[in-house]
Amino acid sequence: MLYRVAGQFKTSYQADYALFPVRQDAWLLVFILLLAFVVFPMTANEFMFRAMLTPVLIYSLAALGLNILTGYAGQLSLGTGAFMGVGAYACYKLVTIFPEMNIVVAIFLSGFFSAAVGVAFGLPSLRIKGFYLAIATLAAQFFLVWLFQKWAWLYNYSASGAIQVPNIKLFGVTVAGAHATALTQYYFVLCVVCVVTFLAINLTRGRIGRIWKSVRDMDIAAELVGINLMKAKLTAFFVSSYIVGISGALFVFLWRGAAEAELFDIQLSFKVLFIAIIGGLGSIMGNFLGAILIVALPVLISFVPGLLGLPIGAAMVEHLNVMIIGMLIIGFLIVEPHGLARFWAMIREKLIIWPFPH
Amino acid sequence: MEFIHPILIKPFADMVSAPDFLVQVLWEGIVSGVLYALIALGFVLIFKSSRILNFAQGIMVVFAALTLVGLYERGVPAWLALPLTLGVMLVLAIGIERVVLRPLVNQPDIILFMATIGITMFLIGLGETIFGGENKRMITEELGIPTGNFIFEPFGGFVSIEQKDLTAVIGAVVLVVVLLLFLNKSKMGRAIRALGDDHQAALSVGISLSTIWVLVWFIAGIIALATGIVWGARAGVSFALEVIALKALPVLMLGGLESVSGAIIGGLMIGILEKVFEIYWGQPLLGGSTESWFAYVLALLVLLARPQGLFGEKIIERV
Amino acid sequence: QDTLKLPNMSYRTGPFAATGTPHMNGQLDYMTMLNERDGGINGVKVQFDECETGYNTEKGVECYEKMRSEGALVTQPWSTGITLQVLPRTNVDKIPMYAPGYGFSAMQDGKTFSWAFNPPTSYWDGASMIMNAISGDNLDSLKGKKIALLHLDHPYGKEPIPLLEALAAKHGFELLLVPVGMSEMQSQSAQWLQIRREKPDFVLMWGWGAMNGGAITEAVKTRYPMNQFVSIWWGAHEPDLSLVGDQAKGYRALSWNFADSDSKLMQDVKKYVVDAGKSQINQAGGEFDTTAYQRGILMSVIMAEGVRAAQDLAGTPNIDREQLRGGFENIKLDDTRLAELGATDMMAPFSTSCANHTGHAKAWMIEWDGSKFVKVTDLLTADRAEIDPLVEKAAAAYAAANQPWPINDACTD
Amino acid sequence: MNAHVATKPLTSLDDGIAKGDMLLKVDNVSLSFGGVKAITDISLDIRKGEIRAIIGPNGAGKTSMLNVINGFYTPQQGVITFRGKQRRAMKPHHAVLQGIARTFQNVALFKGMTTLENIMAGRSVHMKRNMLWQMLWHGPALREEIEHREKVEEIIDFLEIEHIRRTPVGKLPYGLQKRVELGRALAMEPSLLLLDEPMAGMNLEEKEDMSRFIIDVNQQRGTTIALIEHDMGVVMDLSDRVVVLDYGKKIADGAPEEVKNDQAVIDAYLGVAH
Amino acid sequence: MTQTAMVPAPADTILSVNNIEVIYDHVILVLKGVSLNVPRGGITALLGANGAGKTTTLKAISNLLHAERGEVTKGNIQFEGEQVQSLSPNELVRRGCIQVMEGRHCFGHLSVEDNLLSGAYTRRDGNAAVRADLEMVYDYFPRLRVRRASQAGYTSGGEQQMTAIGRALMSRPKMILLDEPSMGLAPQLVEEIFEIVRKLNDEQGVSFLLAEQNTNIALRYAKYGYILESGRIVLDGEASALRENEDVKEFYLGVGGEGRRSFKDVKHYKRRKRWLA
Ligand SMILES: Nc1ncnc2c1ncn2[C@@H]1O[C@H](COP(=O)(O)OP(=O)(O)OP(=O)(O)O)[C@@H](O)[C@H]1O
Ligand SMILES: Nc1ncnc2c1ncn2[C@@H]1O[C@H](COP(=O)(O)OP(=O)(O)OP(=O)(O)O)[C@@H](O)[C@H]1O
Ligand SMILES: CC(C)C[C@H](N)C(=O)O
Ligand SMILES: [Mg+2]
Ligand SMILES: [Mg+2]
Repeated sequence: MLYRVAGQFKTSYQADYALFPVRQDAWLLVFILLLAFVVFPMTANEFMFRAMLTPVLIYSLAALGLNILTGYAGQLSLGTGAFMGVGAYACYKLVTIFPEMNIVVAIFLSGFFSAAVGVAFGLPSLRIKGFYLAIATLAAQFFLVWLFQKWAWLYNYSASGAIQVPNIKLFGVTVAGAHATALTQYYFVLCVVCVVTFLAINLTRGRIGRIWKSVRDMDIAAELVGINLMKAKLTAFFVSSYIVGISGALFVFLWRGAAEAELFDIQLSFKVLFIAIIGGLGSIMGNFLGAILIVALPVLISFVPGLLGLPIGAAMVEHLNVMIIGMLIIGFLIVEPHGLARFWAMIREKLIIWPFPH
Repeated sequence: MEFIHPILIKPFADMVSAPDFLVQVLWEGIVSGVLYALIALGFVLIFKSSRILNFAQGIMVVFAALTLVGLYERGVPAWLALPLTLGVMLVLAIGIERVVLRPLVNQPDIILFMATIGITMFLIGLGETIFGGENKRMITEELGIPTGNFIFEPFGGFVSIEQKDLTAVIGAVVLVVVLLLFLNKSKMGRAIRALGDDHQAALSVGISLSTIWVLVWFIAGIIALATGIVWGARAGVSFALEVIALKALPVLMLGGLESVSGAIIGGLMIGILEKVFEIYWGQPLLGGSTESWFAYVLALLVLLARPQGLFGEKIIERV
Repeated sequence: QDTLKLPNMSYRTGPFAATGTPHMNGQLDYMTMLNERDGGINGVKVQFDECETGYNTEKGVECYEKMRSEGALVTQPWSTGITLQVLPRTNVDKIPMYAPGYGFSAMQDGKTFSWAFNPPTSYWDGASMIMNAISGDNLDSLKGKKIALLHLDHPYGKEPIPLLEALAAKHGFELLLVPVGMSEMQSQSAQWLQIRREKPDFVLMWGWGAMNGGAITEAVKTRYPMNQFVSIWWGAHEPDLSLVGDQAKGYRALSWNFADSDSKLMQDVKKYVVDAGKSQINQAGGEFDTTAYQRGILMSVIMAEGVRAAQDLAGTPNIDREQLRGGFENIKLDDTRLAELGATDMMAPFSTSCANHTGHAKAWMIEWDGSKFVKVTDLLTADRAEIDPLVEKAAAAYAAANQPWPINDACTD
Repeated sequence: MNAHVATKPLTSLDDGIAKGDMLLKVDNVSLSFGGVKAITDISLDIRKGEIRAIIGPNGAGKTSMLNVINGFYTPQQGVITFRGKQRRAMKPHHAVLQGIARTFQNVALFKGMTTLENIMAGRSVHMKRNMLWQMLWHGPALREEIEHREKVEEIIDFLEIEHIRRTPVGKLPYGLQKRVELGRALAMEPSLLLLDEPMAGMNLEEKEDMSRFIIDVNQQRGTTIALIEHDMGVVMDLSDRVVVLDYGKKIADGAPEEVKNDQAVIDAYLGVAH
Repeated sequence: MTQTAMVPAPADTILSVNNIEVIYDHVILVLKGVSLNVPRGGITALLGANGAGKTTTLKAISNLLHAERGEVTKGNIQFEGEQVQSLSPNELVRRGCIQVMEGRHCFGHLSVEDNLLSGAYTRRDGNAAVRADLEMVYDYFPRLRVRRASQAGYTSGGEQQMTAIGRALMSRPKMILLDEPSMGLAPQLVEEIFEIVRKLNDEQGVSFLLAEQNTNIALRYAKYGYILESGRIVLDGEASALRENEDVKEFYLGVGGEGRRSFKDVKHYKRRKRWLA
């Protein structure tokens, strides 16, 4: 009876439009936020922050961006990695050209650069669909990474071709660079992710979200219902690339600390796509679940042989890891093609009617 | 007007002034084009019969080549290793059908695409576990593939054509002709095409999904082996091969996802153009390595004009 | 603390495994040998765990975090890219970084890079030695010539560029950069067409993994004269050359080590590790005799020397990171010590100090004679007068970009 | 659940055209696909407030005609005059803005969305608030959302689909999907509503329901309707005028009774049984 | 009125469905114990409102549920006296039971002729026989002969329906499960198609199980009918008897006491009587 919704009536549309119409959902959220803001920081060690918590958040954000494009607006993109790169390089240039600039401002500004690039590469979506569209995004992927490599201005002509995050302070606390502590960076990322997620939820449940979903489900019909396909698709590319760009900036500035062009290669795109799909296309929460699975699980798996005392070499662990992730992906797709979010929804539904079946 | 010269005039002047070099460039383009085309062929077959964009085609190439070489290294003679490898590919096809495709029948395209990436990861892990990660030599001579060079010396320069490349080109042509005949003239071929249009309807008329899928994946496996031998002969067999699978994607898009001849022509086009562009424009003007994106940008431009690719099936849009 | 945690990042998978694996086997086997023969270093066993990176920078950073949190005394990134990424962090985390023969050349400046070590020699040292060798110690003779740098398009491959550019400007030769992308390593036809067209007088190679074999086959095919093709030490890998055999005759590589399977050092390894079945090497494939494997052994030899020095200085066999750092600054591998170790003529002697974190060991030019490498020069010397000012500039720039960055001015020599 | 009771009846776009006057006129339109002539030189008109049936055998070009009217296909020849404005080509979403809405022969709903969302999507054209407000979900955006929600709830009440408000439409039985689709079209508040076989695949009772909705829309809201339907009972009962197409040509046009007894129509379409 | 227990099927029964239950997605119970019989050489109609479960029943028989994440959880199905639930669709077609799916489902990119030929996939009796049957199908559907080379995706609804039926015929079936053949077809064509069904039944002895919304015409051509409501059979009987049944008249045929009602006069308050309410 934990999840009983009966008795929770809505008497106005206003109430129906609350973020969490069902009380239990709100409690659950409070619980998760408590976990994220209080419990983890008190218990986790630095390795946990750097290897799991912060990356999970950043990857969730990237997947959220992708999900808006692919899950909500139905436009498949294989170029997420490169768009993250645009955000990262933009942020790097902003920070180095204007050393005075507040890092928060720089990060949120850098999103606009990737958004612009995203829109440019989204233009073909007006004519090209499905897998064929993936090619446009792949073109972006490879072209941009090439550009990151060849355009020395982007990395300030550094000899190695890599960008290195300087130490940056925010209100007197170092948040980026080698001197930043993992905990500060975690809180920083957590706050950004919370804000963006909140905005994204609102966006996806309102008019614009509906328009995106219409385009996804049937673009011809959407057009005949009066939706301007061009605008709809391009806003999706814009918003999506914006979020992806921010996540890219966070990726480098609040986590990696440095980056070379290859970091943004297609593997990264795939990783983010995995997260979005395993989490559930067309779901905001799914991104977080997906990221936990794809980012945190491998880290955990790699500890297993050690814990069990199995005499397995590092390479073998890696091989097995790759293999297991492959199997997990297939397994999850088979069990629930619509992702973990749907899985949770089903559990929730069962909880709602529990303990009375059917 | 100064920028016109290096872009519009100099490259062509270079081509004319060193014709032997141009011929070599074109030949290199053709050879890599054939390889792209071969991989793309595997994609096309599977796409035609199941609307799956099989990302695993690239790793299948590696896997097939590794199995062949691995068997040989473990003492199996070449003539036996070849059929045994085919056997392994058949088992792989059956396995994939049972474990992955069957439970995922009727799921959206993107889910299946993801599943094939899952297969890719699994095969990478498996392959490395069994065969190790290092680069291996392809057993070219043992398979009876000639390895010498033909050297021509036209226009006072020289053009060097490797015999194994030539073999590859000829082999690819044969493979394609056989495939085309199979698809268009045989009952199975028709069933494959039918399946691509509508799974449910195909099931309802008694077309057996499992049989066809196993068949198709097996053929893709054969193509993968052929590709693996050819490519391995050039650059050795290692997991780095897998990245060429990515090159097959623009080839596919350019040629059209379901067109066999499109794969061939698209492959050759991309192979040749990207090489020519890289040598005459990319390296002098753009700092090189343009091959990494040229194919995609070219495909993109073509798609803008023809959204279904050069030879793809027209997208039927009706309401 | 009952073991010395000296873990390694490794890659036994992926396109770089071909050259990575033998090196890593070498490192591992020497440590195993110490444990087996001597019960560790000064009685403390070495725990030589590995973390797989696949030469991928991102994975490398993960490995760094993981091993650091597990109490590693040292980090060995095994990639110039990873080295650069974790360099600022090692300075904050105060963990010594050991990058034998690779990494950022400016790391030689111990004043600036207190925690980073790249003995026995750096890429700029290497580049300088190669240039000296091909010009017969007279760089002006290269005036008007064209020198191509075929390099992995990666921080590693770009590392020698600043020095080569400086030399080109000074001595009037043309430097042609020919980058090879990660995805082009195996099919370098575009690069070699470019080389064929540009006809450079020399091709220098900064390659790794599958790139080396790819380049050598293409060079043969392009009929590029092998005696004008020179590689940095990582390109001296016998299996790559065996593929083409005789056709690669004349191919040279600069190497700071030379394989000697009969040396006492190698015989001990054979006895205690290989024959005892404790090694992962491919014996049938002759891995034991390769330059790469034996270089791996030497890498561990140097590290063990650093550990010993640290133990001596600290007066205890159980050292911490700070103490190990001190040890790395006091490595003395002179001829006597090399002889003691049974490694005479396997590498050149060198020593490190507070200001000199590289040691600047000399290196040989070795040449492929169709079936094996032979030494074709005496030990070569790098041109310090060219390198040191560049290092100073690069180190200063680095410190400036990474403010606040401590400089140890107490370090004078 | 529904705290708001419909206060004022929904109206169609007020277009200033009097009932019975010409709303839409199609002149000499021809359309072909490659070799296939889907429409050959057809003219027809639709008057304000009427129910205009379009019938004809399969493949006659009925659907194509609707596609031409709402801009999805651009005819090779001919002009279309809607509310006094002439045009040949236009973007479908412009047609919606001008007041043409439609349903589809093969249900074209947004399968992954709920009934409510589908119908709300139909109101997209009438919603204005920009992205920033949307993101904050406050003030004007929320007010707008609620205002339109009320309209949509009226439609839901009207079509009696309250119980499936939150069901993803992909899971609904066919008949209900058709109803939702009608709802979505109504949400656009069109002055001309194009219905492409709204009753195909329905049983009698459902057809009766649908007929009632169509009549109510037509009479209460004054919406002009063009209706394609194969059930002659429905066509004869509901429509004011009927146009008959056959192989892309118009073969008859007039009151239901006339058309029904037209020999050409009987031969081409109705067959003997009627 | 309805049999729920397992009754042995009469000897001349080609298909018998015994008390089956179907669940989609592990949770949605759609068929709640459906039983029916189709006599050899008969035409049996399965009637019922939208969503009653007609299509589901047919798919359960032809084993196409799997692809939609549905499964038969109870009961059994016999074709020519043998249990067939565990057979693949392919095997069922081989044995002579084929389904024509709702909504046509032609292979859009194949030509009409290739569509027809694909129906012969399971046959092993040689090219000549297949060709002969192709001619037969063209004789039944002359329209298809004209459009044989067109891509099926571009043909009209009626042509697609004919193609779908023709394609089924190409497998030489003993029994066809026909799902809503009249949907979206012009009246004349509906007649035509039902006439062909009758002809096939007469001339070739093919048995039919016919799911239809159009009760009127279905009961004219069928010999026996079942009425399905919310996953249960609520009424069955000879077609002629059903036609006279008051409820059927009222709710399915639209003829009240005083003849056909006009659609215009349907009253708002009229609500259906539920047999099972
Ligand atoms: N997009 C298209 N491309 C090619 N041909 C088309 C297209 N749309 C329609 N046609 C052709 O145009 C003709 C008219 O088709 P249309 O769909 O308008 O018929 P209809 O009268 O609506 O038939 P039905 O009653 O079966 O729906 C048909 O022959 C059809 O094949
Ligand atoms: N794949 C599916 N997943 C979940 N529910 C389904 C699925 N297919 C059908 N249903 C549900 O099963 C019920 C019966 O559907 P079915 O298609 O069998 O009805 P029908 O009698 O053929 O109706 P119609 O006349 O509309 O074709 C419906 O409520 C439908 O929503
Ligand atoms: C031994 C390796 C570390 C060499 C490598 N190519 C580098 O990055 O420097
Ligand atoms: Mg139509
Ligand atoms: Mg049905």
